[in-house]
Amino acid sequence: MIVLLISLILLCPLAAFAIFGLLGLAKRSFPRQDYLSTAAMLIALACSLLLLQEVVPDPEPHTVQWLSLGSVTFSMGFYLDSVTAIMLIVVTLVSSLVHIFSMGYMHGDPRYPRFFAFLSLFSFSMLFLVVSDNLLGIYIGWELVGLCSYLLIGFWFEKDSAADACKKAFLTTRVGDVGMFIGMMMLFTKFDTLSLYGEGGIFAQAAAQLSTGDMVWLSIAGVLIFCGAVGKSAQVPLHTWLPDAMEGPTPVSALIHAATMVAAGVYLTARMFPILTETSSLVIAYIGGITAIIAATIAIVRFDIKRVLAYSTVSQLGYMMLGIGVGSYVAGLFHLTTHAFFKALLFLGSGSVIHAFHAMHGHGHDDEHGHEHDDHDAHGHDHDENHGSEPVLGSEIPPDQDMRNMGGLRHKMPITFITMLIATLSISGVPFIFSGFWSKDAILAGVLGRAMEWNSVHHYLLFGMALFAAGITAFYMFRLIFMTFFGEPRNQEMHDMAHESPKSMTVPLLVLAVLSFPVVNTLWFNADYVKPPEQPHLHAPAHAHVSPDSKVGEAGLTFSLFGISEAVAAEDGADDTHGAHGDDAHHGHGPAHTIAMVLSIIVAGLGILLSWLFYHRRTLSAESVATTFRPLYTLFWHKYYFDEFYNGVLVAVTVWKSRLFAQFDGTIVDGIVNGVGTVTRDILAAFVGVFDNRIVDGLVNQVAEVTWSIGGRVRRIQTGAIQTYLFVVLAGIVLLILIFRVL
Amino acid sequence: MQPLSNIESLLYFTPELLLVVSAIVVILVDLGVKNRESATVAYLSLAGIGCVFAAVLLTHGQLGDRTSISLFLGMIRLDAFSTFFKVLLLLATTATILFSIRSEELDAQLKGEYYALLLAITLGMFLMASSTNLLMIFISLETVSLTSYILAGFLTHNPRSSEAAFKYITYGAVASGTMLFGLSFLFGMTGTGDLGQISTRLTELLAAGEIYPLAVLIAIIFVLAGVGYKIASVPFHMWSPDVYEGAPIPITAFLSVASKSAGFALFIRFFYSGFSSSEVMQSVDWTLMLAIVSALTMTVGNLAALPQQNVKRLLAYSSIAHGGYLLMGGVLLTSEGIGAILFYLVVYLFMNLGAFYVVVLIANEEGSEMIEGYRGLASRAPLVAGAMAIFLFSLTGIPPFAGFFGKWLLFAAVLEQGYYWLAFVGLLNSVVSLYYYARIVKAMYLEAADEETASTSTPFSTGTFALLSVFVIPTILIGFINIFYTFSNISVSVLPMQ
Amino acid sequence: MLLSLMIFVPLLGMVAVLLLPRESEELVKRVTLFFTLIPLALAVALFISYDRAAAGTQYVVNVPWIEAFNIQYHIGIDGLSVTLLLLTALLGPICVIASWRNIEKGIKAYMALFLLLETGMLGFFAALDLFLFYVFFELTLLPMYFLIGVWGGPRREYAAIKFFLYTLFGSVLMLVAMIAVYLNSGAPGARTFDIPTLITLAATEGHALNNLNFQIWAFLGFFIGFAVKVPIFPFHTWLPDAHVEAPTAISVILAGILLKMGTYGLVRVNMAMFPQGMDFFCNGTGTWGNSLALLGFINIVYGSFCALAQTDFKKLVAYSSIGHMGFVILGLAARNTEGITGAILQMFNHGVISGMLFLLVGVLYDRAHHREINGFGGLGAKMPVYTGITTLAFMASLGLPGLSGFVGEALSLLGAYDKFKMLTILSTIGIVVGAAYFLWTLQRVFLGTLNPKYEALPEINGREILTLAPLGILTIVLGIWPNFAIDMFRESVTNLVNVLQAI
Amino acid sequence: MTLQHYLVISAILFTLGIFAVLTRRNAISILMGIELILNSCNLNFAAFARFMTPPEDISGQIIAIFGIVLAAAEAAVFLAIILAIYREFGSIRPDEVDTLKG
Repeated sequence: MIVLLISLILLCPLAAFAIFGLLGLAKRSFPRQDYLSTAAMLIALACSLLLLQEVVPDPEPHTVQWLSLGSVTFSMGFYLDSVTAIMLIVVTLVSSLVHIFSMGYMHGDPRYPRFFAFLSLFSFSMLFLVVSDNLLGIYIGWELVGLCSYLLIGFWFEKDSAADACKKAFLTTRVGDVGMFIGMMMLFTKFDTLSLYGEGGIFAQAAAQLSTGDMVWLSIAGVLIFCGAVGKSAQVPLHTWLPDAMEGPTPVSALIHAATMVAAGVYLTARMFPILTETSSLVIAYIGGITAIIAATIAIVRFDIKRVLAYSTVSQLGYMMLGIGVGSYVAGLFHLTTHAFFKALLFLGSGSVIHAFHAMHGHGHDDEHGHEHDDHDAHGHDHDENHGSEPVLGSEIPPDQDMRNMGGLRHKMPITFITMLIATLSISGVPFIFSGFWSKDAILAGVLGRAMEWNSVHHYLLFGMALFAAGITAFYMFRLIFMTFFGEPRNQEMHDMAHESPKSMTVPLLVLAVLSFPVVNTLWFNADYVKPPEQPHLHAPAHAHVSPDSKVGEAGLTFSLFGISEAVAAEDGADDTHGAHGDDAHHGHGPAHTIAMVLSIIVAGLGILLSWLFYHRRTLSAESVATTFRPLYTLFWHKYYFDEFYNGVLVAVTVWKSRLFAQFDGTIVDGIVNGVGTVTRDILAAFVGVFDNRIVDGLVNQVAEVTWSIGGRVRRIQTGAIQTYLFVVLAGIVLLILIFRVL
Repeated sequence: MQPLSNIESLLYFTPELLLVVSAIVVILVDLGVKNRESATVAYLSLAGIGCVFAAVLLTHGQLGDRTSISLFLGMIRLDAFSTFFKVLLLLATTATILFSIRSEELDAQLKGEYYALLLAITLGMFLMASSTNLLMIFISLETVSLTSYILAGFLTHNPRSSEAAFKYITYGAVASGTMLFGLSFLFGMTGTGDLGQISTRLTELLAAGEIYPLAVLIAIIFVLAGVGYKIASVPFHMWSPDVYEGAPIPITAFLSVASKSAGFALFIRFFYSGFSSSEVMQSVDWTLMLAIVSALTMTVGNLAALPQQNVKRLLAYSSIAHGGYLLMGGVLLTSEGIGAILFYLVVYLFMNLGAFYVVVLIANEEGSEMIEGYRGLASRAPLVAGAMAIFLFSLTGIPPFAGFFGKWLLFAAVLEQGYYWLAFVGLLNSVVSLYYYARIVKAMYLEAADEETASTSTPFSTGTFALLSVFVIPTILIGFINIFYTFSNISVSVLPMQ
Repeated sequence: MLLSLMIFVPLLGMVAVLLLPRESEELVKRVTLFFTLIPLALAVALFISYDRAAAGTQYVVNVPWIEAFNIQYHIGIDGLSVTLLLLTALLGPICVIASWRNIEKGIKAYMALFLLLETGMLGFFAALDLFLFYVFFELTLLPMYFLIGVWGGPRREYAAIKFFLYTLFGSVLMLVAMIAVYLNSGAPGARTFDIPTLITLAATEGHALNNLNFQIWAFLGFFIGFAVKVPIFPFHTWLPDAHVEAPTAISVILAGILLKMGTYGLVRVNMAMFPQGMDFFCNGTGTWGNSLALLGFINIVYGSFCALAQTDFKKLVAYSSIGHMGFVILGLAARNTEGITGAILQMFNHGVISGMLFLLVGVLYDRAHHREINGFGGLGAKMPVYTGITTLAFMASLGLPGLSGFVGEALSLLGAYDKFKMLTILSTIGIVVGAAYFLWTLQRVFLGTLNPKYEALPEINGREILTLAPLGILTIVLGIWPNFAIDMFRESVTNLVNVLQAI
Repeated sequence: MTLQHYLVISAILFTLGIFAVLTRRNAISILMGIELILNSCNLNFAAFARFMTPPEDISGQIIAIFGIVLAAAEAAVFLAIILAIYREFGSIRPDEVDTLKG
């Protein structure tokens, strides 16, 4: 049953794509590719829901032999635990909604069928990644989603910015992937398998080697695998591709670059949870924390609605990483899920706004990518406000995405407004009734809990970072809402034309809005449903003031206050029945959670308040603040100069190096052969008695020319005078006699 | 076995006698032929050659189970070795006669003498291949030389031909004089003219310390001068490019194949029957000497060939280089080495004669021997161009052509004796040689012909293609046929070696 | 018999083509196609009927040929050769079809030479006698010389002679090594060229072939011969020239098959016959212990960076070949199951993928008459199908999982990492650079605004799709189900690994 | 007169012959040099036959006689060729006959 369902889930989208591909060879296309793809997704969604019941604790993977080399075998297979099941639902659900949304949004695009085919391929790859039980399968899905991302970002490839962005996305993630591959090689060399689960799987073997002491290599392997996640989940320092990826159609941004693919990194890290050591965990946590802050601060100063959301995504992904890094496995994944819904909602909402603005541009529904031709005078006056142009990629904000052209839209587009507001409240961590609050709070509590438990400076620092990022998140998200939906319309002409989007677009918004409430996320609150795996290689540091047997992997995140559930995190066997709250054994968690929750509510409130003051009431002037903190502002505005660094240094060096190599190839390598030839020639020339200083300078034909020139010298002895010949005979005879007399 | 007396020998001397008769008949008939354009004498010579060929085989059959018979009181010897060369030489002569019929550069007035001289030179070469006595060696060598001087200068009113003859005779006279001087010392030291006895006596005398090794060395080097001149090895090669270029093309072909083969026959007899005892080797390591000479010969030949524009001259240098390859086999005191030489000579006969035949054809058509004349040949005459390409690649030594198998035998023999450096030099030379052979191929295939030549070209006759195929087919197939290996091995096995 | 038939049918075809009148070009093409389809059918038959569970050679024909030297006409196939035979037989008709329209002069001679070339290649992969092996190896040289030299681009003469000289240089060294092996194989009269016998002898304790010193030198001789073919740095400079100048179909053969002849030779001769020599160069210790892996690494990184700098589409693909063959070398240097399997798979896959790439370059060249990458732009809108296929080929070539290129590359690296950690990690630079140059090319040619010069560029036509489709499908099938190919040579590899580990 | 005397004389003759061949600027002189060389050989053979072999063995003398005959034939051919050269080049200076070279 499981196998059948999973196969269905995978095959339906694949079939949708395959039909497109095969017909494409015949230069045709299926008349309703959109229906085909959407139907495939809906079937997959239904199957995913059915699968929920099939989940059992500690499942065995279902594998088939994929590649057998005699001594070594690589299998492919499915592994279905609760996390997989939830991920399946998230992916299929968001994907289905995005499909439906796209039917409205992409309507009339000349490459409309291709768009759906690519979406199908993406869905297949993502689902494949999710259900794989082994690193090789994950890697395959991993690269395939990368490909889809490449294809979809570059969907409107006529735009140079899109063409640049898709290449950048692929290459940047590829850098991370190579790290992941090296990590895989390390694991394979050690364990002779790439399967994660089951007997003989990496986890089982790694657990068995617990006692072998030095696990430095395991830390390195863990960090290397995490590199893949850094690339794909756009963590610092490989985050720069994600904002540029917004060049793709907005539904793509929602599905791939917000909800699912970028979360794959988090998923992978979570999957590798059992082999994370304290070093690798700490690296992950720090990368996550730093990313959360950097991305959030950059988001504050963006004006492009999609870029704001993009940086917000990066920041939230950092959050999830941080959660996993501090051992809050469940919290991290929980945030992944909630984020998938509300971020997809935000993106689709922004898509709806863009779509609305779009219509008035007279391009009609059919031609979003037409904005490459858009009038540039709009930007002209923008630049004054911008304090200099935005560097490198995406330097021109399309007017229909520029928040400075928006304002007061809440009346024009009520559904979009309401749904986006719900999502914003959720992401900002407005307490209790929004799912985002719970998941973010769980992470914060997890960090603080670990800090208190281990008494670790690192973790206190991380908690500070997380809290700071939470505040900023609330600030810039409300900035977005205020600038877009409140106040006076800043561009009256555009405002007049704006309208609410068609049903195919609003329905998915509404569905997603519903999903942003905690009620629908109850699975996460069932302590038995999602259990963090053990981390045998993670040891509490010596100065930790908890009993050594305390399982840090379960850094307790209780929700005792409202009794929604026992715990997000599972307990170890003995404590399962009690739940965590109020349990003495977990005394550290209760307070940690309370403190975290209170603090997070405070910072979120502060953020919203400031935002209100700046962008709604306008009591405070963003411009004056910007002037006051000019250096900081510039830093944020230039996105910490990552792109400048990469373009100016890394790319330039690579290109330079390649030129050098090519030059080397043309001159030196051919030249070495030449050099040998030259030496030979000189010796021979001496022997022949004819010296010629002229050096044959042909670059490539060297050997031939040199040999040729020797030939020329040899033939010069052939003077044509018979007595010379006879002299050579005589000399030859004498020489031969001399040689053999001496010998 | 006792050498046969003069009268008894005549029975086994039929081929040579037939050659003499043919030559005389050709001259006589020529006197009576009215039409100077007709090829009657040529066909008559061919008929004569045919008879000689039959006689050679029959005479060889008379050997029965004897490995060899000494004739004329030990002057010459009849054995498989000599029969091998006789067959080879007859093939070369036949080809040369056929080329001559087709060549337009030969003067019609002198055809009678021309063919008679060809038959005479063949006789001389027969004797070279079978001599076992200093006197006979000298006489046969001079017969061949004198005749070839005349043949090289056969084109009256052609300064190049005269110059070739002049250089040839000057060079040849000095070389053979030098050789004769060396022979006189050999005779003096051993008191005999018979090669077998010379070997025995030298061994005894050296063992007894009665003669200076230096004297033996000088004698050997002087002999080498004469033999080396015949096979055009460095440093006795310098006549050959000039003579080859100046001589009529059929004669060049003949010299490059037959003369070289006969030279090698003499060389092998001389050195293997005369100087191969261990005592001689100890005092004079002539194999090392030959190895050096061989390496130099192929290198000089190949390098000098590189810049040549005249195909005939290019092939002359190539011929020198091939002499170098062949000498590699002579460096070794093994039957494999000699067998390899013999085999290579067969291969060389076909591919080199084939190449020269194409030169004849192009010279007829273009009136030029320059590489430019070969431009676009592939489109004008694809079959001729294809044949030429096959000959050239075979000369380079690229499988599956016979040249490769020949080289392979030589290199295998050399490597077996541990002369790695020599094999290496030889192989590098093969690579170099590709370059100049490929220049001709390039001209034929990769370059377009001038408009003028393309339009004026005349189609080649069926006879031409038939004759070409006579060379092409063996060039492709010899390597794959066992009998040739066997034949050359049997020929070697009869040589008295110490 | 089946095997012999397969090898010599193209030769028969050559004779047939030569007998046809020069004017009937269509007939010549059809006849050629027919004579290349027969080997394909036979190859498929062999592929199907090959006993995958058996380790030894199958379909053996062994008849004396040149008895004087104990040379035999000994052919047979094991898993490795049957895979490459299939590749060769597959590329044959594809190349004939690809040459259908764009060979303007001398089509008859072209087709005849092509058929000769095919015989040479097929024979090479089936030969089990060292001498025969060498003869077939060289047999490919001549047709190739003419095919590049006569039908090539503007600098064809230079490219052809360079190719010829380089290869001949390598093969004469190989000849020396071959003779040395022959001479050391036994007492006079008992010598042999038989590859299986030689392998056994080389593994026999105390035999002259078993001597380490001998093995090292013989290894080197053969290695240089094959290295020129592969090509391994620094013997590679013939390749970009030859590829750029050769007509499309010949580039396909050059990259698809001829390069494989080098690596096949390394496996068949160097590894199997000289395991000790191999050990000397890749045991990871001593001055020379890393040399083979180092060469692989240099090939990968060097080839990739050189490719990055190219602006000629075809040259880029040519350099990418150098990079990809580096993975093969690296995998072979690992001498373990993963590495060797990966290397063999990479050989096959590279044949398929580079074949596609060259065909694709040809399609573009036929239309635009230049190959300057920067001279295009935005073709994606004009030629969607062509763009799709190109993307597929590029993705396969840059090692995208799910397509065949990945499996070979990954296995090679996995195997190599076990032995050469640092070099393997450094080699992964090649993966990133590989992605970089392909994506950059994709962007410059297909993405962005359409170059107005190419408004009227026609889409890829049916005939061209016909040449590409089989390769594309293979790329996908092998990416998803690599066992399809691995099944063929698993036992052979196991055998080889046993030989390599026995020392 | 011992063998040595003959040998010395023949060696002198040989050397003179070589010298003439190498240095003379006239084809006829070169021919004379060649004759010297050949005659030195004949002298050698005769001397060796006289001193080194039994009196009844006259093979050395026979070789010498053949040598004389061949030298005569060679001279005849040489002169004929010199005539041809003179006809074509208008000179019999060997250094002027050098159109074939390189």
